[in-house]
Amino acid sequence: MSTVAFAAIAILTLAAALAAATLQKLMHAALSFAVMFVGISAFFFLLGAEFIGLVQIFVYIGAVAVLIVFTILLTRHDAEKVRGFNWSGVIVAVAVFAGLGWAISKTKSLSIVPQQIQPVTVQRIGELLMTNYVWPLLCVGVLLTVALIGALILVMEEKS
Amino acid sequence: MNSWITTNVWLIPAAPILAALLILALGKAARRQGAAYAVIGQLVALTMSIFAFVPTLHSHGFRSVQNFTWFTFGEQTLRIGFVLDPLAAAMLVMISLVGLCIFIFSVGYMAEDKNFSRFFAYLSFFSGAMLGVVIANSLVLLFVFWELVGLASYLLIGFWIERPSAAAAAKKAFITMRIGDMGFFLGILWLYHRSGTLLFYDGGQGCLENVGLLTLGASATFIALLIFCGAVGKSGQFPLHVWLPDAMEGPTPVSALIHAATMVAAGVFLVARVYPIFLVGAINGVTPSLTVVVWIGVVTGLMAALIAVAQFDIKRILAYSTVSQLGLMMVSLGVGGVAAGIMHLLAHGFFKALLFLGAGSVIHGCHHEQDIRKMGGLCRLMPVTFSTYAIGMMALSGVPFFFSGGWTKEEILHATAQWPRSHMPYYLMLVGVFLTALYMTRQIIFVFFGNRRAASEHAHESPSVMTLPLIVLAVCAILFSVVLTPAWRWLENYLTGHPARFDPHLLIQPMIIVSLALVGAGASLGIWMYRRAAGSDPIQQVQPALFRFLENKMWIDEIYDRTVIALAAIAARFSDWMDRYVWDGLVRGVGAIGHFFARLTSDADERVINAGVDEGTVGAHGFGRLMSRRHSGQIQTYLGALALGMLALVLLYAWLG
Amino acid sequence: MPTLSILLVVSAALFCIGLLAALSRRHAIFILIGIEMMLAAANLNFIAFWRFAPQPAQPTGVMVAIFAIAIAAAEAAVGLAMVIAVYRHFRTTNVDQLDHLKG
Amino acid sequence: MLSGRAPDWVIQAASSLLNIVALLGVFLTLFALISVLERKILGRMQNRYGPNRVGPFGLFQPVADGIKMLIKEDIVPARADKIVHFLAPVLIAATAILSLGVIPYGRNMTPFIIDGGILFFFAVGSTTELAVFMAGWGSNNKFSMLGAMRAIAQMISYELPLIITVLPVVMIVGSLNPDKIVAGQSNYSLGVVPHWFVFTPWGAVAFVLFFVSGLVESNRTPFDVPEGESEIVAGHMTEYSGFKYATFFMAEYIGMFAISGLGVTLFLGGWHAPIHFLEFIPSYVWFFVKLSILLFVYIWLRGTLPRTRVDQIMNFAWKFMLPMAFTCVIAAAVWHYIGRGLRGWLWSLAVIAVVYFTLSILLDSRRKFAPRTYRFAE
Repeated sequence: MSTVAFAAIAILTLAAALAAATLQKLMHAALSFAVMFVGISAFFFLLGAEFIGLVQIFVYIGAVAVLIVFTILLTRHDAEKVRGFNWSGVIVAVAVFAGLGWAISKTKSLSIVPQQIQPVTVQRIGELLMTNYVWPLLCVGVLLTVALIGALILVMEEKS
Repeated sequence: MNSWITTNVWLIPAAPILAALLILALGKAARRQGAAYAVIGQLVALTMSIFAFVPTLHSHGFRSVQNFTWFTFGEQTLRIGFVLDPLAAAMLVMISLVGLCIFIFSVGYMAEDKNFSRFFAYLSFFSGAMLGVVIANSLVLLFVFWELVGLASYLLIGFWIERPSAAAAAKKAFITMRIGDMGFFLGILWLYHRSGTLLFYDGGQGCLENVGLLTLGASATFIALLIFCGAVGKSGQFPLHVWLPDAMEGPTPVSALIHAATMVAAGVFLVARVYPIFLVGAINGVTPSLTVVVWIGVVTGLMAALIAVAQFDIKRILAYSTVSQLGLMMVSLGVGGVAAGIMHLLAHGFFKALLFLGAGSVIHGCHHEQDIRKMGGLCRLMPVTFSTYAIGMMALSGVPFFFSGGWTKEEILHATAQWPRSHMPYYLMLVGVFLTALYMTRQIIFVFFGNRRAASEHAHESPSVMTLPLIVLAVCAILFSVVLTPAWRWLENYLTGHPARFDPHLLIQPMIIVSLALVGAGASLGIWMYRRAAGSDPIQQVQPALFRFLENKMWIDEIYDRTVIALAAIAARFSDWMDRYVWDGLVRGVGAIGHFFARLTSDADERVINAGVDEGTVGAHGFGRLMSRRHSGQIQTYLGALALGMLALVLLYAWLG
Repeated sequence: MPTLSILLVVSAALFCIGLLAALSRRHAIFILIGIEMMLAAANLNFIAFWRFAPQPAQPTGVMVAIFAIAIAAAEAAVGLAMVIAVYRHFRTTNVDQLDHLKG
Repeated sequence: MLSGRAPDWVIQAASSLLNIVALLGVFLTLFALISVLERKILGRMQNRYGPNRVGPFGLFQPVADGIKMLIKEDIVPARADKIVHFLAPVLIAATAILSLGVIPYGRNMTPFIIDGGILFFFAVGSTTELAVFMAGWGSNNKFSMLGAMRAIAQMISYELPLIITVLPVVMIVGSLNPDKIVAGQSNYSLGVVPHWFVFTPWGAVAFVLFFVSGLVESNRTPFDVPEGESEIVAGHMTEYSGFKYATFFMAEYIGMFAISGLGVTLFLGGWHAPIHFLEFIPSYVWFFVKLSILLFVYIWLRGTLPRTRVDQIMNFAWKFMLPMAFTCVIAAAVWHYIGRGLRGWLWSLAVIAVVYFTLSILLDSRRKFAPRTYRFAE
């Protein structure tokens, strides 16, 4: 069951990713991008990290995808005009993939199957966030605030 | 309430600092509010200081310590803390009370200044930093506040930044103090290296407690001297005293705050605070480091008193008298009279603030004229200022029985006389006492008696917002003597932690006759010499060379100009020369070599391989184009290069592992 | 359940597709999409390594993934704001034309 | 039976299917019922009869409507993005139904038991925005696009207070699991006063804020600006007809059910009875009673309030709802740390009151919501 599920999710994710990277229409690419994140969340569910999966959907589909779509809309005059494809990028990407794949296949210690695991509960994550990771949490809070303000300032109308 | 303040003693400096931030936030327009916040902040600090003072009365040798960890790096933790003991409590009350008087005085004195609120922000900031110095229980925390005090004094001395002399004075003060602070900092580092802690008191583990002191050993002398460097800089001791008289460029309340009550006292306070380090390895109460302290104090005290005799600027006379008095305190600390030194410090805080504010009142009344030769006959015009000023003058001169300065000076002389190593400091100090009486009499005669001169024609008494602090301080200067008398050594016992007893027989001691005679002699000589002086100085007429020597502050500034500063200038010029000729020459030489080769190549190019030139340029051009295309300014190109670099890294790791 | 190496290959593929999007497309938004994909691939690796670690394991991988998501969100917000700002200024989102850094 | 022999995944699949079928059956029926009831109730409020021609009391009206919708022509604009245009209603309905899955309808009646159920609800719910956008963009129509933009703007703005008002409940219970949240409200004082969160000051305020945000999220009156027919035809649904339109319509209602169900779960004690001895009545009855009351309020509001203006909605969200939502979090913390007793009750009430009055003074509603002045139209 889970091998089948894994294969299905992997195919869905990679296909969506490829679509997001190559589709001509920007809007379609953005929507494929959202689908890809559903696939990644499914991976997370499969791997026992429910919370991360939900957060992933929440953040990426609820926020980032909408943001991207908005940006496309705000730069729409350009969205249909800017086309074209840089084939040298394909070569680089394929080369990187080949290198990574070779490195992974060469490493013997990676061909292991997972053991049984207690799924990590939300409560445990909350406890960790409030104890061991409280400083990173605060830093991320500051970062998000700064990003919010920074983004607002960036998109403010330029005074001419 | 009591225990509440002893555990939260940090609130005392926090109040003025908060006020300072608030005033700065309010901005320039909020003049009235700014002053109100500053005064309220100081009032809160005073109230809390008094609350903090109360529990230290209940038990003798009271000490409350609050330590906490500031940060941890590796195995080491840096801990800082606050301490409340009689020394700190007495200083807190004195600083906040005198500070409050000065704040209120400033409301009147600075009323017309355009940067009124900024002034109060600085004042509050200064006051908070100074209160912080007093309650710090760690050398590093003390150093932080110490530097904040330095910064605040820089800002305040240079408050009238548009005057070049004020800016120069501020810079001078800052740099001179930095020289001392460099030594102080080295001392801190050395102390930390030896004892591993910078806390003063830490339940027996602090650097001033037995365990800490034992680890110091022979290096204690050097550590003590290095720390003393900081005190020398801040307290204006010889040879770093030069900034203090120049700092009179600041507004008069600033002079009062910095040079009377608080900042210059910080040096004395510092020595008293780390006194156990000075005492390590003491034989009969004498150590090499303390001997240095004594002689520095003696030299400073005498030299400043001599210079003060020949000054004409009303504030400069007071400044030199401050330097002289600080020398006296240092002597007291050096010979073992810690309590006497601190008592004199507290008493001096009151009467010197009184004198400075009185001088401020005079300057205000004389329309910002500071030359005493142009004043005169003010005693009728400014009765309140005159009477309070006279009280301050008598306290400073050391008139016994009624004035606080008299008793404390007596204590110091007493302690100095008993110093086992030499009697010389005692005799020199007596000369200093005599000179003090002389120059104060001179000043008061010039300013308040005789005929009215240019500046005093239209003088007027200051408003009550300025005279009220004067009266308060004058009352303090007199009443303070009650707790200082030898018959009832309440303050001394409070500071040293013994119960006080009342013994009227000790009221009159033989040594008091000596100082009474000296003060009387000084004052009489002053009256005799200056009574007919009308705008000129009799010494100047009799001994012009000596007078010029003193008037020009013994040419110490000039000596510094010729030596230290000249040396720095030479070093700078040398560096400039090195840069200009040696390094530049090297570069030019390399350039010339390159040039030579270039010429060679060009010749070869032109003459030898003229045929291959076309081919070569085409190739070079092509390569340049290729490289230039790599640097296309396009993000994707860079990203691709990044990815390839990462790929190379991955392959390298996979290949190695 | 598949082995770790297969999972890693999938995430490597995802990463490379992200790289492809970032390198090959002319529109600035694609670069952002590509970067987000690469971050997601990295997240997948974190979770995978956590899942395949000897048990019981500290959920460090999960925590890192949480922070990575938060930071990626911030990055997306600022990045898209920059795209809009750049569009307003240069009237284009074609990265080929944005070469003011050209040496 | 065979269950002992059947492989695990068969059982899983079967139970999931059963859940889904039950959910769909119940809520589609409820949708049909509510759609006709709404019209009848609105009719009452407007002093007229509602639908009363089809079947007894007009109860078969939805059947007739359904048939009409099904057989209507499905128009797709020529310039539309066909795929996106088609996917939008599918996605919106799917997410709406999915979010129903984590709500506990009764004792042991939670379809999908997920540790982070509340998070799941919002994660899935946030997808709605994308679907709305797809509808607006895919139609290639100015009104659709404007409607979608309005909808997304207000949904994003109100998602923040919606989620933040849930936080205090999650904080107090210490779990994102809806079952545990219901269990956290299962006690009674004296057997008559249930420990529902709505009976605490922070809970009451959070519930009101939650309800208002829910109104916005489901685009109901008075916040139905995105489909305000007097301004932009029908918003993002302009170019939809036939069954696709019906799907949108259904998704909207199901979203309303879901948000009301979550409100019942979070604040109104879930499936618990209001009085202890009434617990013998089946738990799902209580749930649906509470749900029906909330739905009635929705309809009631629709019949009562006029539509708000776009800028008013946005101002209200950012300047009032958001600060108040944060206040709820703080008030809940105060309530918890003072000991969850009467003292905590009063203190948290004080916190809320202070913030409320401060906000009202700062916002000075008289000035902000004064009659509109026209600069050009006079």
